[in-house]
Formats: sequence, structure tokens, C-alpha cells
Amino acid sequence: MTGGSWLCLLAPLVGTILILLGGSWLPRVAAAWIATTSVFVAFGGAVWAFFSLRNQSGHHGEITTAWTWLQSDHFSVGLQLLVDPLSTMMMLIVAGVGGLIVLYSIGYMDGDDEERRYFAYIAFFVFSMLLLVEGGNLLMLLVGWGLVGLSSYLLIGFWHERPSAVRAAKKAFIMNAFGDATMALAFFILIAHTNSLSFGVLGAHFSSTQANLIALGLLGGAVAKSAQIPLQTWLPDAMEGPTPVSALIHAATMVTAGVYLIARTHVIFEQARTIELLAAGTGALTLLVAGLIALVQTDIKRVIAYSTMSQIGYMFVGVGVGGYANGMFHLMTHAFFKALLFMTAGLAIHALANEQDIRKMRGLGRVMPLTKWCFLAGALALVGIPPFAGFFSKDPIIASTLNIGWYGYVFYACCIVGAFLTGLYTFRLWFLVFPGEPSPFVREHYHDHHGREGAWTMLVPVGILAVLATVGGWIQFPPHWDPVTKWLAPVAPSLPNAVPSSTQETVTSIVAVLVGLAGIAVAWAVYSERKIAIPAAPSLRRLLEEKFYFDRLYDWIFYTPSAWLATALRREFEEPVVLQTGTDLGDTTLATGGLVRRLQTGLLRTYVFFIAAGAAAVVLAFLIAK
Amino acid sequence: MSASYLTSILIWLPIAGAVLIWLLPLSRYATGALALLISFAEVGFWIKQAAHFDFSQPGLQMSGQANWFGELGVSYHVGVYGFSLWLVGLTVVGMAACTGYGFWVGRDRPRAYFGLMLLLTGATVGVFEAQDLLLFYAFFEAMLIPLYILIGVWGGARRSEATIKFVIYTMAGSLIMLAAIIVYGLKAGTFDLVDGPTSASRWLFLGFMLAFVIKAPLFPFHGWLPDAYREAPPEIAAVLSGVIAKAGLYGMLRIAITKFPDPTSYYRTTVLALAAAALVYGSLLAFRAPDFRGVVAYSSLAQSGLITLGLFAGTDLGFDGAVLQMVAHGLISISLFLIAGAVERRTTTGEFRLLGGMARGRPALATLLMTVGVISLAVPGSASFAGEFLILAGVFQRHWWWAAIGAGAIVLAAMYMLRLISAVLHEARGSTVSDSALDLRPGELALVVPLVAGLLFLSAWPAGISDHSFFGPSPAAAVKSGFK
Amino acid sequence: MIVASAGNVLVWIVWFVAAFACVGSAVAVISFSNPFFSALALIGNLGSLAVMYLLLSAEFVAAAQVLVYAGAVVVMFLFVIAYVGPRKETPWSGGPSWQTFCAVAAAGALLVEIVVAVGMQASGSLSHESSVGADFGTPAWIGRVFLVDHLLAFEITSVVLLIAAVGGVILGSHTRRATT
Amino acid sequence: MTLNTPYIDWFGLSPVLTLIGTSFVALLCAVLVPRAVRRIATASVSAVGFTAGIVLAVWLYVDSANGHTIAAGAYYRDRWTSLGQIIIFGVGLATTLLAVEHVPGWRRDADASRRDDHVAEFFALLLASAAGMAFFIGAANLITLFLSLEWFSIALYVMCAIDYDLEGSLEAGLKYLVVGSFGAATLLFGSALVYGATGKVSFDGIASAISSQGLTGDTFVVVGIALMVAGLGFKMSAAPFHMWTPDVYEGAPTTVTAWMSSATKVAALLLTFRVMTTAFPDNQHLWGWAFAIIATISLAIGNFAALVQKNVKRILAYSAIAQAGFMLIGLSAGSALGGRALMYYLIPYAASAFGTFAIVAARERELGVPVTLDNLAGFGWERPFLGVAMWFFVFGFAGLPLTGGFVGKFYVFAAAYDHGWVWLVIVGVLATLVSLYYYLGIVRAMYMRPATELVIAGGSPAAERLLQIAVGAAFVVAVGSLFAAEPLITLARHAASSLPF
Amino acid sequence: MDGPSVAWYIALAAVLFGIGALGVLIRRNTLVVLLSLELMLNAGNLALIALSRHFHNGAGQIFALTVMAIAASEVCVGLGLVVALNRRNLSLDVDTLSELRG
Repeated sequence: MTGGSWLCLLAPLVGTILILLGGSWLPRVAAAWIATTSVFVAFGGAVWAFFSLRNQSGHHGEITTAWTWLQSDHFSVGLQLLVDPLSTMMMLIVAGVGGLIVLYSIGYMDGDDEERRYFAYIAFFVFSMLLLVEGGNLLMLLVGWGLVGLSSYLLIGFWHERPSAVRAAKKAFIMNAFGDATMALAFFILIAHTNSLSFGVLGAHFSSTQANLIALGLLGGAVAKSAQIPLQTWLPDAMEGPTPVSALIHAATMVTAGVYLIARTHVIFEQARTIELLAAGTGALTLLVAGLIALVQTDIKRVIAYSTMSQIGYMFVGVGVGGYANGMFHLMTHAFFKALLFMTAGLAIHALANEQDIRKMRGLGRVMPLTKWCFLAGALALVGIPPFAGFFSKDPIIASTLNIGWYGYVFYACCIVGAFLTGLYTFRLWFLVFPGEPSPFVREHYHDHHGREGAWTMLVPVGILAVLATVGGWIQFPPHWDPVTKWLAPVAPSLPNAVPSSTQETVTSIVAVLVGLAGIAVAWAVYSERKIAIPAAPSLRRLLEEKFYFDRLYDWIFYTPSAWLATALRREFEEPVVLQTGTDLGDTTLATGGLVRRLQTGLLRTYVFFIAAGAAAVVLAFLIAK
Repeated sequence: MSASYLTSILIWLPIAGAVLIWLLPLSRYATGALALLISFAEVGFWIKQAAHFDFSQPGLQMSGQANWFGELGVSYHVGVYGFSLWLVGLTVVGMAACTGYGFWVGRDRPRAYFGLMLLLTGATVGVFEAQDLLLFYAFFEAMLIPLYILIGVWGGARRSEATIKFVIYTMAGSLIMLAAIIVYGLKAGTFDLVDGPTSASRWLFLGFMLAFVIKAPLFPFHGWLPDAYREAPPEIAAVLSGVIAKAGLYGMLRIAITKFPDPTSYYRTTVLALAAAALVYGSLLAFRAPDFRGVVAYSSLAQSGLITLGLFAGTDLGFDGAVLQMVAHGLISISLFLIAGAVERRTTTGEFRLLGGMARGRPALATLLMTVGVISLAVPGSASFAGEFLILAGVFQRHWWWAAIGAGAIVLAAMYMLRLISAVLHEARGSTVSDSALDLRPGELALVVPLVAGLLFLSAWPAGISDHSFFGPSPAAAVKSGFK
Repeated sequence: MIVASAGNVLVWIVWFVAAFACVGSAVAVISFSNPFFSALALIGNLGSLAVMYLLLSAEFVAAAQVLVYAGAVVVMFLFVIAYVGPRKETPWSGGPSWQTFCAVAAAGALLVEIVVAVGMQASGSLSHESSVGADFGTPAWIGRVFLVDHLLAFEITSVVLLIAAVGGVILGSHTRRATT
Repeated sequence: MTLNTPYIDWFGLSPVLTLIGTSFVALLCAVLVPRAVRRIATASVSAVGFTAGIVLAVWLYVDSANGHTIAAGAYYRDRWTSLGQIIIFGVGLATTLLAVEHVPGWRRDADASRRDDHVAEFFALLLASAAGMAFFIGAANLITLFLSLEWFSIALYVMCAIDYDLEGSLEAGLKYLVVGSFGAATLLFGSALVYGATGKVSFDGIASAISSQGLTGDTFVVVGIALMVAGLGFKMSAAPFHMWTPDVYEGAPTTVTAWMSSATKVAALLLTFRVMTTAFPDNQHLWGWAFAIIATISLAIGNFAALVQKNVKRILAYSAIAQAGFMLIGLSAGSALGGRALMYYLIPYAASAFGTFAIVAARERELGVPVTLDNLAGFGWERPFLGVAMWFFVFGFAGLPLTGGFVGKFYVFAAAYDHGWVWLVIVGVLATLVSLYYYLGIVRAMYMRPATELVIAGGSPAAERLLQIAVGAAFVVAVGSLFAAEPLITLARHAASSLPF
Repeated sequence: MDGPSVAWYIALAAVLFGIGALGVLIRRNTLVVLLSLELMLNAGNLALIALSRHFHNGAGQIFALTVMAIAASEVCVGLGLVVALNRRNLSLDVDTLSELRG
């Protein structure tokens, strides 16, 4: 089992190093295939770990330590891996979906003159992500946490001639650094009180304040990583990266790490119930806001990005109310269909010479049927229409909010509205892009790939994911059939009041589906048939297009003041005071020297006078002092 | 103890080498080669020393003592502790790299240059090994002399002001320290650091600290820093921030904190405040600095602040983290300055507005700068992350807000380091970046790659230092006992 | 021992006359604008000092004073003055304005301080007198003291004089006139 | 009548006598030896004289474990004297080497024919002044003190003026003479007053008289000490009696400056320390403070004035004033430790002072014009050895651990602290800080001017082997004294132990 | 003996000393300066002799005699300088001898 985990972790790292050392001697294709194989090997390792864990009685998992990574006094942190149901599940998702996406990017990145760098980065990302999910203690988790941030930075800024890309990359990294910082602070509290960072210590007893602070710190990290309000603004900009990157990092895996974190550290959250509900609240808020903003986006990838935010909002609600299994399950299905959506979008973009504006893409379905149908599958899964995956994973989350008190109903309402918005913006996208006669732009720019809609390396993963997005949800249909929940039970048992009664389940499912369909219908009416005019409401539209002014707000609160402060310090303090003081002192000294020098008149009599005066002074002093 | 001769060899071999170089009429290449050879020999001897060092053994090791002038209890007394061992290692490795750089760029007047570099090596090693206050002071001062000439002769356009400023600033501190040393030593009847008693005098403590905070430097005593780092030749700037600055921090640990426990606790808050100020202030200025070296310079100001936080936290984690961070930051800033030198050689400038887009077609440069950059911004998993994590965890136990400030500063660090990286490597190609500006040459790689490799090794196993700096489980206890 | 036998009054009168002459000539030395006169005034000063020495029953010194000083030194002065020709220069002039004032202040201060000291002392150790033997101050006595108690001083003096002579030769000799 | 002349310990006086003798020989050479070989002949005579002096002084040092006065209480035969003499003769030997090529009249503009006019006299005077200083250190009563002071002073007046083609040289000579005589007169009157209070001229006699008759507060004693402090302070060029120093050092031939700046200070400081501790131990509360204040003033004036100088000889002159201040710190402590500190400090100081001026002399000869910071540019690269020696010397002055100056500073500070004068330590430290600027400035001038600024040195520098040897010797002494601190301090301790503590 | 006590003589010496010093301080003519120096030395002599009389020991007189010799030597060198200056047609005004200053 541990062998599997190590294999899973190290394979991508080896891949990275090979590509790095290979440098320019390595043919591009070779680099690509090294990365791909390494990730698939990792998947193999994950599978190995999974099965060996299944055969373990009660599959509680086990921890392996390579060596002591950091040690001081009695505080000691090993380079540890943990194999338990939660981590294996994540390993499977990350390595599996990751493998498909890397394969996809072989076709997608073909011809880019820095392919090697790309594949090195992406393999490195998979490694970091696996370290994150496999990390056997909080510090290892933080390490992985930071490294995914780093590789996300590298990949967003992959096309580094684009200032926008570089800016987006920096933004993403810094916001995540903020999250890392809050997590670190939480860890400091843990160290101060338990002198350890193993997952076990979370169970220790803390005063409510400590527990709240720790949980808050962790939540800060989770929010930053998962682009939830208030740290959500980096995700849309991150779409500057290559599409496979968006699919892998900003849809399937990294951004959902926040959910994993909460599930992993649920013990402390349960000690700090307020914070946990705060997480749920954040999720609820985000899913609404994101859904609204998605309505007005014109960049195909940004629409999907906002939907990602909103879906993660669902997951937060899920884990926030204590239904960890629900959250994780939605995480999995979401990985399937969101990756699918991004990759189909990628096909479209690829085929249209990197055009991303949906207003130009009308009628694409005519020329790209396969893409069209795959996208449709993903869309339906996203909206949660049975029998697609989203249906099975989203509804339990919504239902689970019903038993936790009055705010539960608020969450419920949000989720339902969110479902409607999901239907609306998803099919707005669909109707704008695929049906109907191809627009002139499409006719002009569409170029197929040897008569196919894309290289086989791109089509195969899309196909596989389409299937998964369709059937991937069937492995759990609460309350009647819930292997995932059972599987996770040893690690993250759902709170009792997060388990809805079957009636609640059924009702919720029906309502959600109907609302979703309603959303689709409206979208059809507005964007396909043009029966209803798009509501004008310019101020509202502007508000949405400005993404509720979050960016401007942060710019105004954080960046501008710090930049101003720095400049002011340099102008007003550093240069005039710190740097000048020494010089001034020196000048004063020299001036004094000039004065002394003036005494040296060169006149003999002056010299004699000084001797006489000196003698007189000494005599006087002595007469007085004697 | 066996192998105690190594301590003295490490000090005197390079000095002897310097004299040799000055005496022998060697050719340019012979000179450089000889100097390089000696630096490598230093590294070799250090490895041997580290191999002989017994971490399970308390107290001073491989010590050697000889009479200097006994009537006042002053002697030539050298030896190493765990932490000094690491700093010596940092010195010899860093100096080897920088000497190599000097050789690679072919400094003119090679005999003077290499002689001085070796002299500097010996003096710096001496600082970390001296166990007698006056000897410590002697080496502490001796470091200045070669630095003065190295910067003044081979430095940039405004070198002359910069170097005078640097020397006088530093001397201002260390002369006050001399007064403190005299008072302490005569009161105690010995100048020996090992046998010397602890003192409760606040004035003496301040006298020592002044020297160290200027050397380190700490806000607001860093007036010499920007000019010196900008005007010095890159390899000297590297030595300055990577190695020499550590002497000040080492002094805090070995003398100020160890010998003055009561004043330390009395002034703890003050020093911590200064350190925090240095951390934030340095980070902010680095964030707006207009050039490569400016960023690195102010970032090392910030780093000094951070390390001081760790030292004056007075907690186990703080001490371990501080030592680890000293080494890590040493390697980082040496590499960064050498890379800065490489960039300046290719573009004739370090100004960001004239740079940019160097990543395209220069994979080696891009990879190295990126690697060092992200390590220096303490991306989790890196050696500096380990160091900063320990430091902040340690100072957190003193009071939470120090750690909060530190965490904030780490975000700032990310901001300025990413700014540096993208300003040099990314976005539109700068006006001074021409195609003739090639990628790093093998020679440069041979200098920087080992340093980076060392950093990566430390990143993989920071415990190697953090757990092997002080005897026994608890550094705080070791410090309290005066490393007996 | 002329003076000893004479009465106090006479002694006092002589002393005052000598002292007056002494101070007067000293003032004259420093205030004549013509160095020639200054030199002459110095002779007067030396003479009056010689009288003082006699009053102090230091015959030998008095003699030496007259011979060496008035005879040799001052004459040397006069020669040089004659050689370089008369150069007039008014006292109290030249130099920075504060110069003269400070000069007077300093010299005055010294003078006053010492006189005060003497005054404070007059009642002290200086008040009691010690009677002198008959041979006090005679050449024979001097010679004995010189050769017994202060032999080395005697020798050194000769060395110094020699050095001075050499110096005088070096500086004064002009085998060739300097071309610069 | 019979004179029972006192027993003269000729051996005790031998170093002085040797020098007087060789001085006469040199004088004879002036008339007997043909001009062609006169320079080398007299130089070798002088070298022999100094060497013999050193040998004898060493012998005496070994032989005079317990010091006592000789020649009817005129002269001290003890280790204090001998060690001081060793230092002085060492400098003298070096000066001889230097002088062979540089004095007198070896300037560019002097015509070759007149070059050797006064070379013999010069060496004679050099030896004579050395003898005077040697005796001065050992002087045991006020008379010999005054006499030997004038002895070497007069010799120095002449030496300063020996380049009498130069107005500067004459001016220096005259200024030195007048100011010196004024100082001497002051000293004389002071001695008279002391004599007036105690009726004694010998130091120990004075001390015993003061203590036995309780004259500690006696007006004459006090005023006398004050005037003597002034007179001696003049000799060691301590502020405010220093004014003559820069002018004379600049005007005098550089060789003479080298000799004065090192040897004279040695003599003056050692003798002052002896007089004060031997004759006036009970008045230390007065002269101790006086010298402490004078030290402070000297440090301030010397360092500040040096900051703004351009002429290197003047810079060094002011630095000499400041250095006197440092040594006065040790002197003012008036303790055994202070004596050790003073004696030790003088060794590297004398070497460095001589060395620096010798190097200036080399440059001066090269350029034919006074050496300024500007035309020093590039010197370090043209004459590597001299350059390195120069920065060792000046950094040593600054108290950086390159020469014994480091240990010396440490020692005088230690003495001050030991005496309870922490403030004086602080003063010294700050003074050192100020001094750094111009010491660094010299090195900067030698090495750090861009090539465009380099002046074209006139012609190719002469080989000047003797000068190189002299500087090399000074270099060895200066640097060696850092490492050989222990033995030297032991010597100093024995020397100081012969003073009454 | 009776008559003026030593104090009178020393006071007189002090006055002489002061006058001499004043002379050195205010006169610019080298020769007069040298003369003033003689005055100062003589002041010292007077004090010495008075005191030697007072203590009835010879030291003072010996001292005085040697001082005379010294004075003579100083004058000798001093005049030598004067002659040298004069030969170079330099002014004997000490104020003009200020080539060296600063």
C-alpha cells in the first residue's frame, strides 16, 4: 500500500526531473510522453494503493515516514505519506483526471515552442497535488499546498510574454500566499499547544478560542485555494493559462483542495462549529455570486471558471454542514464534468485559432458535432439533470442543509437559486455557441485537424470524460446506495444531522431538477429563440461585469496603499533620513575640520600664543584644583 | 580533541595563500587557479571538519589555544560549535563560489584581487571560530580591510562613497563594541568566550548589540547597505549579504544573547520590535526598488530582521530556525547576486525598466533565477520555508503578533520576489536585452548550480541543520548553559 | 662680601634701582622699533641682572653674565643686526586683529598667575631665610659643585655648544649662494 | 684642594657616549673624507654608531634589572631608559638608510654639485640628536632634563633647516626654533619653581621632599608642574601646544620629519612619564587629569584638522598629534599598566610613523613636488610593496588589526579603564572613528583612482633599495608587534617596573 | 641677611618672564623675537639664582650657568637662520613666513 503511495507520488517528480535534465536534447514529443506516462504510472500507483487499502480490514490506512524533515527540540515533522480512504480517493481523482488531461495537452500544446517547459511544469503540478493529498501531516500538507500554488503560478504565466498572463499568475500566487500565511498561523497555534503537527493532534482538546482561530486559519487557506469569497478574484484571471491547465488545476483538482482540507481537518472544524458554518455560508454566497457573474461573461473559459467557483461553493456548503462525503463526492463528479467542459471548450478554441469570445462562435455544433455532444453531456451533468453525474452529487448536498437549524434553510434557498442560475448560464453558453447556422467567423477560422475535430490525444480523453460525466455519478445514490460515504466513513464520517431523511432527498432532487430545467428553459427562450429580450438593467449588468467590484475593492484596499506606503517610505524616510544621516554626519565632521584648520594661521605668533595660553590655562586649572 | 588542527588551518591557510599570491610573480591564470585551488582546499578541510564533528558531544570542539598576551587574559582561542560549523561551511563554500566568479569574469589586477579574497575568507572563518573576545574583534575588523579595497577598487561608479560609508558605519559599531569588550574583559579578568562569565550590564549589552545590528544590519542602521550592495562588484555584494552580514547575527547569538541573559530579556521587546520593523520595512522597500540589486539588498535587510526575530525569541524553535535560515539565506543571496552579476554583464544594467523577457531562449538563466527566487520567497517545502516556519513558530511562543507580522511579511516577500522574477525574465523584452546576450555559460553554471543544489538538498532535509546546531534537544537550554 | 656688611637700606635701594633698570630695559627691548636699540637695551637688562646676582652673592654667575652674555651673545646679535641692516618694524602691529589682544591677555595671565603664586608662597616656604657660608658663590665653590655634583651637566653643555656651533656653521656658511 | 669627582658608570652611559663619539667621527669625515665618498662613509659611520648603540642598549637592558641613578644622580640606568633607547636607535638606523638617498639636497631642483655639501654634518647632527634623546630618556634631574632637551632640540632645529635652499625648510627651522625656545623657557621656569619649592633638582629628591614636607598642594610645586606639563607637551606635540607640528613636519626635509615624528615622540613621552611618576607621584590627581584633558584635545584637534588636509605630510602630521593623544591616554593613567601600554604602543607607532614618512619621501623624490592626495594616485599600483606597507601602516594607526597599533590602542584603553576613566575610552573610540576617514582616504588615493586620474610619475622611480629595506624593517616591526605582543609586553613590563609604582 | 626676600626676586623674575613672553607674542622682527626669548631665559636664571641663594645649594647656580650656555647656543642657531634667511633675501618679518599653514 505504501509502495503504491510512493510510486504515485514520485513518478511525476521523476518525470519532471527527466524533462528538466533532458533540456533541449530531449525531443518535444518525448517530453510530452514522459510527462503523460509518469502521470499514468502515478495513477497505477494510486490504484495499487486503493486496492491494497480495500483489502485492509477496516481500511484505516497507514502512515509511512521517509525521514525526519524538520526537527527542533521535541517538535519533529517527518516526510510522511498517509494512505487512507480520503487520500486514495483524491489520489485516484488527481492522477486519473490528471493523466487524461496531460494526454489531452499533448495535442493541445503541439507546436508551442516551449512544450518541454510546459510538460515539466504540469508533471510537477501533479506531483505537488499528490503531495498535498497524500501528505501525512499538516506540514506536508502545507508543503504540497504551497507547491501547487507555485506550479499554478508557473502554468498560468506559461505564456510569459503576455503581461496579462504574468499579472494573473502573480495575483494567483499572492492570494494563495495569503492563504498559506493564515494556515501557517493556525499551525503555530497548534505547535504552541501540542508541539506537533500530526493530523492526530487536531483531536486534542482546545479552548473554544484556540479552536476557532485554528479553524479560521485553515479556512483562510481553503478559501484562498478554492477561490471562494472573499479571495475568489484570482480564478477568472487564471484563465490566461493554457486551457488544459484550466481544466486540470482550475477545475478538476487544485481549486477543490479547499474542500479536501476541510474534510481532512474536520475534527477541528467540529470543535469550532461556527467556523465550519462560516465555511458553508461562504460557499453559499459564492455559488450565488459566481452564478450571477457567469451570466454576463463573454469569454467561454471565464464562464466555465465562474461555474467552477459556484460548484465549489456547493462543495463548501456540503462539507460546511458536515456532509463530508457529499462534498467529496461532488468534488469527484465535478472533476469529471468540469474537466470535460474545459476540454471541449479547448477543442473549440483550438479549432478557432485561440478565439475565446462566445459571441463569435454561433453554430459551432454544425462543424464540430462530437464536441457539441460531449459538451452537452458535461453541461447536463453540471446542471444536475439525471442521469448525469452532477445530479447524484449535488442534490444530497442541498438536502443535507435541512436539518441544521434556521440558517440551513438559507443555505437551501441559495443552493436552489444557484441551481437555477447554473441551468441558465450553462445553457446560455450552449445556445450561444453550438446550435444554429455557423457564424461567418466560424466559417472563416474553423480548421480541422486531419479531418478530425482534434488530435486523437485530445479526443480520447474527452470521450472518456464524457462517459465518466454521464455515468460517474451512479456509484452513489443516497440514501439507498452510498459506497462513497461508507468508504470515507473511517476518516470523515458525516455528522448525523447532515444526513437527510429520504423524503428530504427525494423532494430536494425533484425541486432541484425542476429549477435546473427552468433555468435551461429560460436560457432557451432568451438566447436561442430570442422570445424574451435580454433584460436591460444596465446598472445591474455593469455590476455583474465588474464582478461586484471585488478587484477594484482589493486594489483600493490592499495594493494601492502598500505601494503608496513603500514609495512614501523610500521618498520620505529611506532617502532623506536613513541614507542621508551618515552623509550629513560626515559633512558636519568635515566642516568642523575646516574650523580647526582655520586656527592654523601659519603665523608664528599664533603658535606661541597657543602655547602661552595653554600654559596659562593649565596653571590656572592647577591653582584652582590643587 | 583530534583534528583540532583543522580549525586553525581553515583560518590561516587562505591568509598564507594570500601572502603567497602577493609574493609570487604568477601569471593571471596561475594566480586565479591558485586562489581557486585554495578555496576548494578550504571546502575540503571544512568537510573533513564536519566529518570529525561529534554532534552528540556538548561544548566546544576541535579547539586550539595559544597565548597572545596573557596578562590581560587574552589568548588565541579557536574552536567550533554546531552552529558555527555550519556558518564556517557557508563561508568557505560561498567564498569559493565568489572567488570562482572573480576568476570567471577575469578581474584585472588579479594578484591583488585574489589575495584580498583569500584574506577575506580567512578573516571571516576566524570570526566564526574565534572563542576569545579580542580575537573575535580582531577578525571582525579584519574582514573590513579587504572588503574596503575590494569594493573601492573593483566596484561601480560611485564605489568610493559607498565603500567609505560602509567601512565607517561598520567601524562606528565595532569600535563601541571594542569599548564594551575592554570593559567586559577587564571586569571579568578574562576575554575568553568559553570561560567568561555572564554579565548583567545593560550598557555592555548595548555596546555589543550596536556593532551587530549595524553589521547585520537591522532597521534603521542599514544606511550603508543599499549603496554598498549596489556599488560593490556582484561577487563582493554576494559575500557581503550572504556571509559577512551573518557575522553580525552570529555575534548576537554567540555573545549578546549568551553572555548577557538579563539584558537580553530586558531589551527583548525592543530588539524584536526593531527586527520586525526591519522585516516589514525591508520588504516594502524591496517591493518598490527599481533594480535587481536593490530588491536583493532590501530583502536581505528583511531577512536579517527575520533571523533576529528568531534569535531573540529565545525559544528552541527560534534558535534552530535562525541558524537554518542564516545558512539558507546565505546561499540564496550569494546565488542571487551572482545571477544579478550575470544579468548585468549581459545587459550592462540591473534596472528593471530596461530589463525583461530574458526567459525566452535562456532556459538555464530562467530556471536558475526562478528556482532561487521561489526558494527565497520561502515557497513551502524550501529550506528557507523551513527556516522561516521554525522562526515564526518560535517567536509565536513569545507573542502571537510577532508571528503575525512575520506572516504578513512573507506575503510581501512573495510580492517583491515575483516582481523581480517577472521584471527580469518575463513580459516584453527589455531595451537592453539583445540576442547577443547569451544564456548562462558553463563557467557561470558551474558556480551557481552547486549553490542551488545545496539549497535543494537543504530543502529536502532541513533537519540536517536545524537538528544539528546545538547540543541536546533544547537549544534554549544550550544557550543558557553557555554551550558548556 | 660687600653687600653683607652694608646696611639694609642700601640693599633695598640698590635692589629697587636694579629692579627698575631691569624692568625698564626689558620693556625697552620689546618696544624699540629698531632691533639695534633693542639689543642695546638687552645689555642694560643683563647688567642690572648681574647686579641682582651680586646681591644674591653669586659673584661667579654675575661675572659670567657680564662676560658671556653682554660680552659675547649680544655682540653676536649686534654683528648680525649690522649684517642684515636695520629693518624697522613697529610693535603691536600686523597679524590678525585678535592676535595682539590675545597675546597681551595670555602673557598677562601667565604673569599674574605666577606673581599670585609667589605672593601665596611669600608667607610660606620662602619666608624663612637660611644663612650662607663665606664661600657661597665663589668660583672655587662653583667649580667644586660643578665637577662633583653636576659633572655630567658640565659635559653636556659642551656638547650642546658644539652642536650649536656646527649648526651655526651650516646655516651661516655660504660657499655658494643659493640659486633658487 | 682635592676634588673627589664622582664615580662615573661609563658602561651605563655607553650608548649615549657611542653616539656622541660616532657623531664626532662623522663631523671629522666632513673635512677628512673626499666629497665623492663622503655620503656613503658618514652614512656607514652613523649606521655603525646606531647598531653599536642598539647592541649596548640591549646589553644594558639585560644587565640593569634593578634600575638606579648613575653619575651623581644625573642619569638613570634602568630598563625604561634602555628600551626607549633601543626604539630610538632602531628608528635612527632606519633614518640613516633613508637619509643616504634622500638628504640633504636630493630634491630635483637642487644642483648635483651642492648635493653633498652638508651630508656629513647631517649625519653628525642625526647621531647627536639621537644621543640627546637617549640621554633625555635617562635624565634624572631637572638640569640634565633641560640640557638634554635643548641638546636634541637644537640639533633638530638645524636638521629642519638643512635644506636651506627651500624657504619652507628655513621657515620650518625658524618656527621650530622660536616656538621650541619658548617652550623650553616655560619648562625652565617651571623647573625653577619646582626647585624653589623643594630645593632639590633630582627627581627622587623632589618626590621625597614633596611627600616628607607635605608640599603636595604647594603653590610653587603646582605651578611648576603646570609649566613643565606645558613645556613637555610641546615636545610631544600635544594640543594645544601642537601648532608648530604640521608646519614643521611639512617644511622639514621628509627624512627629518620621519625622524622627528617617531623618535622625538618616543623620547618626550617616555621622559614625561618618568618625570611625572618619579618626581610628582603625589600630584597625580593634577597631572593625570591634565594629560587626560590634553589627550582629549589632541585627539579632537588632530583628527578633525587632518580630515580636511590635502598634503599628505600634513595629514600625517595631524595624525601624529592624534596619536600623541592616544599615547597620552596611557600616560595619564599613570599606572604600571599605563606605562606598559605607553611603552608597547610606541614600538609599532615609531615603526609606522617612520614608515609612512619614508614612503612619502619616496613618492616626493619621484615627483619632485610635495605629495598630495591627488598626486598619490596610482602609487599603490606602481610601487606594490610601498603601497601595501602604506596601507598596513595607516590602518594600523586607525587601530585595525594589521599592526601592533591594534593591541596598542587596546592597551591604552585598558589602562584608562583600569584607572576608572571609561569616558576616556569612549573619547578614544570616537576619535578613532573620525580618524578612519582620512586614513581610508590615503589608501583610497593610492588605489582607487580610476586610471585616467593617475598622474604620470616623473621618470622611472629610483630603485631606492635602502629605502625599501628601511620600510621593510619598519613593516616587519609594525606587523610583528601584533603577533609578538606577548614578548614585547613582557619587555615593557620589566621596563615599567623600574619606575616607582 | 636682611633686605628683599627671595619672593621679591622671583616676582621680578616673573615680571621679566611675562615681558619676554609678550615680546615674543607681539613682535614680528625675528631678531627682536630672539631677544625676547633671551629675556625669558634670564627670568628663569634670576629665579634659579635667587632660590639657590635661598636654599644655599649650588644646583640653582649651576643650572643658571648651563642655561646661559644653552641660551648662547640657541642664539647661535637662531642667528644662523636669520643670516640664511637674509641671504635668500627673505624678509625677517615672521608674519611673512607663513608659506606653511592650514
